[in-house]
Amino acid sequence: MAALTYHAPDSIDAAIALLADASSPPKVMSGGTDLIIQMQRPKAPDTFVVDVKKIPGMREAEWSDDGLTLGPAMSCAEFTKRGDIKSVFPGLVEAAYLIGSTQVQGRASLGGNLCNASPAADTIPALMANHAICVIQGPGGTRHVPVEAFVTGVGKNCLEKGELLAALILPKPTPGTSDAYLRFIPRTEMDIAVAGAAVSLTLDHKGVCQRARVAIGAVAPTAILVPEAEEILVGQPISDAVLERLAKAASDAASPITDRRGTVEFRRQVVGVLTKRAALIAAERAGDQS
Amino acid sequence: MSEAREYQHIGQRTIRPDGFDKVTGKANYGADLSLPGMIWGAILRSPHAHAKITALDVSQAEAHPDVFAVATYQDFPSVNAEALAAGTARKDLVDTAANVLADTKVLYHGHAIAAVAARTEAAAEAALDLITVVYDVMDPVLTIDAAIKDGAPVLHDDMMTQGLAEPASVASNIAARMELKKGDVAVGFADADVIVERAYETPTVHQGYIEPHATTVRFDDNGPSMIWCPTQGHFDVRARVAQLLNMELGQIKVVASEIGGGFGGKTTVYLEPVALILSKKSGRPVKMTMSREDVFRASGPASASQSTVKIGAKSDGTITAMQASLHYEAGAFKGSPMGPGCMTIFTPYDVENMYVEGFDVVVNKPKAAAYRAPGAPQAEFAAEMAVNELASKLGMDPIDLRLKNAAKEGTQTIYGPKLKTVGLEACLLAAKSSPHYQSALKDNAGRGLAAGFWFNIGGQSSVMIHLNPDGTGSIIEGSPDIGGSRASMQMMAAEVLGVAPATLNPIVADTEHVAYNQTTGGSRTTFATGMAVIEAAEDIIEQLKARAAELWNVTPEQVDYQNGIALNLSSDDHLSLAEICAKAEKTGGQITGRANINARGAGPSFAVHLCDIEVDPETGKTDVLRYTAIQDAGKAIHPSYVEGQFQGGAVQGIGWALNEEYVYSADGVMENAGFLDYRIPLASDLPEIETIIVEVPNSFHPFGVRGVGETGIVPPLAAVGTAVSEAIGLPVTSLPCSPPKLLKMIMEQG
Amino acid sequence: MAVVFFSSELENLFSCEQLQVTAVNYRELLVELRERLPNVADANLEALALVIDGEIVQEPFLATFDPASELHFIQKIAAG
Amino acid sequence: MKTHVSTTVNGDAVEFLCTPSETLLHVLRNEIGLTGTKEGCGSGDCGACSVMLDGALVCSCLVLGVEAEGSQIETVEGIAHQDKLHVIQEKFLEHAALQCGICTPGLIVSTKALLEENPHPTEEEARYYLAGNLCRCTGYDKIIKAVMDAADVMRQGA
Repeated sequence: MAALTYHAPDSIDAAIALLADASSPPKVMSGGTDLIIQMQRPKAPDTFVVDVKKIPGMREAEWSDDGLTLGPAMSCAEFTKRGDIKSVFPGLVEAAYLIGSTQVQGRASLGGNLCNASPAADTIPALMANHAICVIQGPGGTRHVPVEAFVTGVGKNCLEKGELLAALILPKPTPGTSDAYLRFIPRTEMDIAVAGAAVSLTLDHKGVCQRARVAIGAVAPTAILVPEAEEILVGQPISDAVLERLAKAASDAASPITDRRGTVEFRRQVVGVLTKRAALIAAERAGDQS
Repeated sequence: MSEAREYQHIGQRTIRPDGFDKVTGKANYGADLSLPGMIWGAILRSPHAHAKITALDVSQAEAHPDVFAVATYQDFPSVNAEALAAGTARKDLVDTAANVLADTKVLYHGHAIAAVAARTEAAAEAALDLITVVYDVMDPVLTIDAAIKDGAPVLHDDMMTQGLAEPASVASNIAARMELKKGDVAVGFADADVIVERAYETPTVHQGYIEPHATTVRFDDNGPSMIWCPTQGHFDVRARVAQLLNMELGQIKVVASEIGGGFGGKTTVYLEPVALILSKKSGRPVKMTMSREDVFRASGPASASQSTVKIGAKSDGTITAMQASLHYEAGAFKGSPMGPGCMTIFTPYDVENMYVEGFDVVVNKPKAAAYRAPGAPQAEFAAEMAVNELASKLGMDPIDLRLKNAAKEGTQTIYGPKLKTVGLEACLLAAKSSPHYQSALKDNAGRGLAAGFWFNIGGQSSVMIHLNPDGTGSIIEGSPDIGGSRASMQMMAAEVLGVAPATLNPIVADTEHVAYNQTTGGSRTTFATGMAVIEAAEDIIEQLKARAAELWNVTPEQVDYQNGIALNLSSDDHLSLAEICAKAEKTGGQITGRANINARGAGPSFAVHLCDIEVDPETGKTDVLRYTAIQDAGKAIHPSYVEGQFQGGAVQGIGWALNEEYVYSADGVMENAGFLDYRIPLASDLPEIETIIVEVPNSFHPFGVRGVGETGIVPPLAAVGTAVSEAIGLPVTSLPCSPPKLLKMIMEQG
Repeated sequence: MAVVFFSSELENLFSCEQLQVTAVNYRELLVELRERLPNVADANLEALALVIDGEIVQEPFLATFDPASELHFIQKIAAG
Repeated sequence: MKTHVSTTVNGDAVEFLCTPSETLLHVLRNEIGLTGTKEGCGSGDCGACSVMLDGALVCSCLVLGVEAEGSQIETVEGIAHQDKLHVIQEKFLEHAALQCGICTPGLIVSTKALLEENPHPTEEEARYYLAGNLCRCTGYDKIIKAVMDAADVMRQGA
């Protein structure tokens, strides 16, 4: 097991300072549910751990006029219990609820799930579908990056040395908007997503789609947006025909691999099925909103 | 003893005597013991699935200041070149040694090569990097097909196939062939109106006990050395370690800790002999534990199998012939449960003509260990799938087809003997009238039914019952309690003695405090150790009568004993067990009852399982909607724990059928060596597991007990497989029924 | 007289499917088989269980049976 | 280099030394000697090491010992009051909800968390909440019956 240096700073600035002049490669820890396992692997490198859970605000979630500002270290357990959030972003809350077991949700955070940048991360597609913005702070000050630009590859993100994810901003959706997230796993719980799909829709009072955003996971090196989704859905009522076209678009957008969890063919097929099913749920919810 | 009897305690649902410690965290399991001055052991494991070890250098590790001892294969004094030449018994020992620490070859990824003991767990792990091994890497053999094809790399260049008509002259990966026959299948198939024939395969699976292997040992030159470990058979651990280290049985004391699941996987040794070598060399107590990854890579598993089955029947459903060919993966060393597979496959059927051949095949995977009814689930999966296909071809109800051909008292089995009274027909009738079988099925769902058989065994058990001066006492037994057996021992002793169960404290003693007991396995404990408990209690009753006779100054013949009370037949005097114990001092000292038996007459247990499964046609995902397990218990001593055995076996079988499998890379590395990707069933995956206890008493047991532990894992594979076949309208031939596999089938069908 | 039935491999080894024996216990049975059959030494019968009228006896050394008994040698059943 | 940590375990003030890489599970078992918390996988997949950390149900194998500084920890050893079992423990025994018992401490801790969070769970809610607690012996049937029965009794008690 790796030798480990542990710090739990009580301010963002202290954290940035630690990260900026870390001796060994620094790792930001919130829930630690991925990090601690990685550090226990044989031959794991020595790690300089900066635990951000003691920094004020890191585990809070507050509404403002431009939406929800979410502390990236808030545990999924706390997050999923927030009725005010669930009523606005039910799909995102579902995604958080699907991460691991109750025990893992007691530790794991949306920020950690995002920074760990697993292709199969459940909350990343849901964050993308909801236009989430990453607030990054570092020695050079603060910058805002959309989630889809934050993740740069398998296990890679755009954080520079000394930077950390300080907050996530979820813009307040317009009336008639809702979301949904579905994933496929062989069992009912505990597994890593074999494929995942998040859909956010805005419907007018006639049920015609005004706005649509679809992101899929575990079918490419990173979660990806389905570009054709908007043109397929916008201006249309949610019909079976439309959903079938959406499913095909999602399958076509996927570039999956075969591994112990699923095959290329299986992932491609199933991500389409999940996308249309998620769209249907999001549409029903949006209908209730408008 | 077929007549129904009234019992005071047997059949009640008492609270298990070991329960309090287990719900409060006080119970001590394999990894829970630490000793003063204890150091930690760690094992270097092979990064290759198949390779010759051309050089092994441990000198740097030995020289490290944190390191107290290093162990390799060379530390097994009993295992050497002469041993190799000394015949099969020795060869088994050599195999055990070479599995515990590799000799000249590593035969699977994760195969142990050397061990280090150091001040801390972390230091021991770190010191492994100081050991250098030079490998000559060979192609791994990962499937039965790859192992038996011409020119396949041979794992053991001295292994000649046993059981051939003509002795083998060249080494191969086929360790043994077995053949069983009854009647003439050629005649039987000629008489058949309908014939089904199909090939099936099952994956490598793991017993999946939640407690990893662990041991704490202390070598002692002056007294017995101590081995603390979770095992199903501490006497067999003692015997194996003694053989490997050339020690006398009396030089080793094995304490069976509480055991966190075994299912057959804790009937052999892995860490214990290595830890004792390290303790001897270092002069300190040594603790070793396996990680979950080690457990998957280097312990268990249960054999993967390939089978072909052919069954012929007349149009009225009379089965005229059953034939099968079975291949089992033994893993790295010979000894898969191919034999019991051949013996059990067709035992639920009374059919004139049968033929089975079996092959034991070595591959570059961990050496297979026993797993609940070893060999039977793989074989009976194939047979029951084929029987269900036959039923649909004949347009017959699968229960009616089985009733028409069901094994019963007097049925000649393919392995020879005729069955005594068995409960298969009773289970089939119970299934037919069950609420589950009567219920309607929902869309996209299928229903599967399958039967299962396991022999059950008796064997040696030794028990003592000590009574205290106040009439309380202790039951000293030697069968590790893997599922609540202490409760049934307590109940059986209480039933015989006519006292409250709670007054008798059952203790699983170490190897010094009770005579030899065979391993807890083969569904023998409640049957055989129970028999010993009953005999020991009867021994006590004789002594109680004699003591009472002394107190009344009459002959023992004038004393009767009923429900805990001795009666003077020549007056109306009576004394309770406690009153007699209180006066034991006057009548010759304290009272101990004994029994050392080799139990005969284990009664086979048949089961029938029912399963409803829904399949999502767009994803291939399965959902178990309803499940019922029906099994003959002979007599249920503690119904809750009997139901628990049915349910546990059923769910392990469901996992085997739906999602569990070892996934290997091309170079022989298991890719899912953890509970994240080796997917055992979760609480949320399952419905209620309904149970029906059938009681057809075993005439050889005083209370009619049959073992129930193993049969329950036999029917689920085909019950689930058939339900899935029905749901998707395509025959399932390969387990597990994983979603990618099912979706492929569904889409190819279009 | 009791009858011993030999299945498959023993049958091949002894070229005999069944045999009437005068023995009334296991020890006599082994002696009688060694006298009357070929290759008994190769069969390692001591390692097998004896089934007496359907009752599996894992360790038959002390086993007795009566003249009407049916006897079978089978593998000892080890199990999980 | 070991770190000094002050924490509270089952209501008692506890101090221990550990290296930053040691998990809370390792500390509980090997430094503090509370072996009721079991290790089944060391990767958060089996739930045998479940404990309450500042009111959250967690796998102690996924928590660093150093993180426990100033925390409140509750383990299986803290659930019964001397010899008086908690209702959940009584129901597990009554319903024979354990066979080998290795998963039981984790399940008792998780069930207590479930019923404190949701006193009226449906059977399905209980099965999903406890999905992270693997049991290989029982098939979960009797565990779920014990949990639902304990919920009833606790509601009447409340």
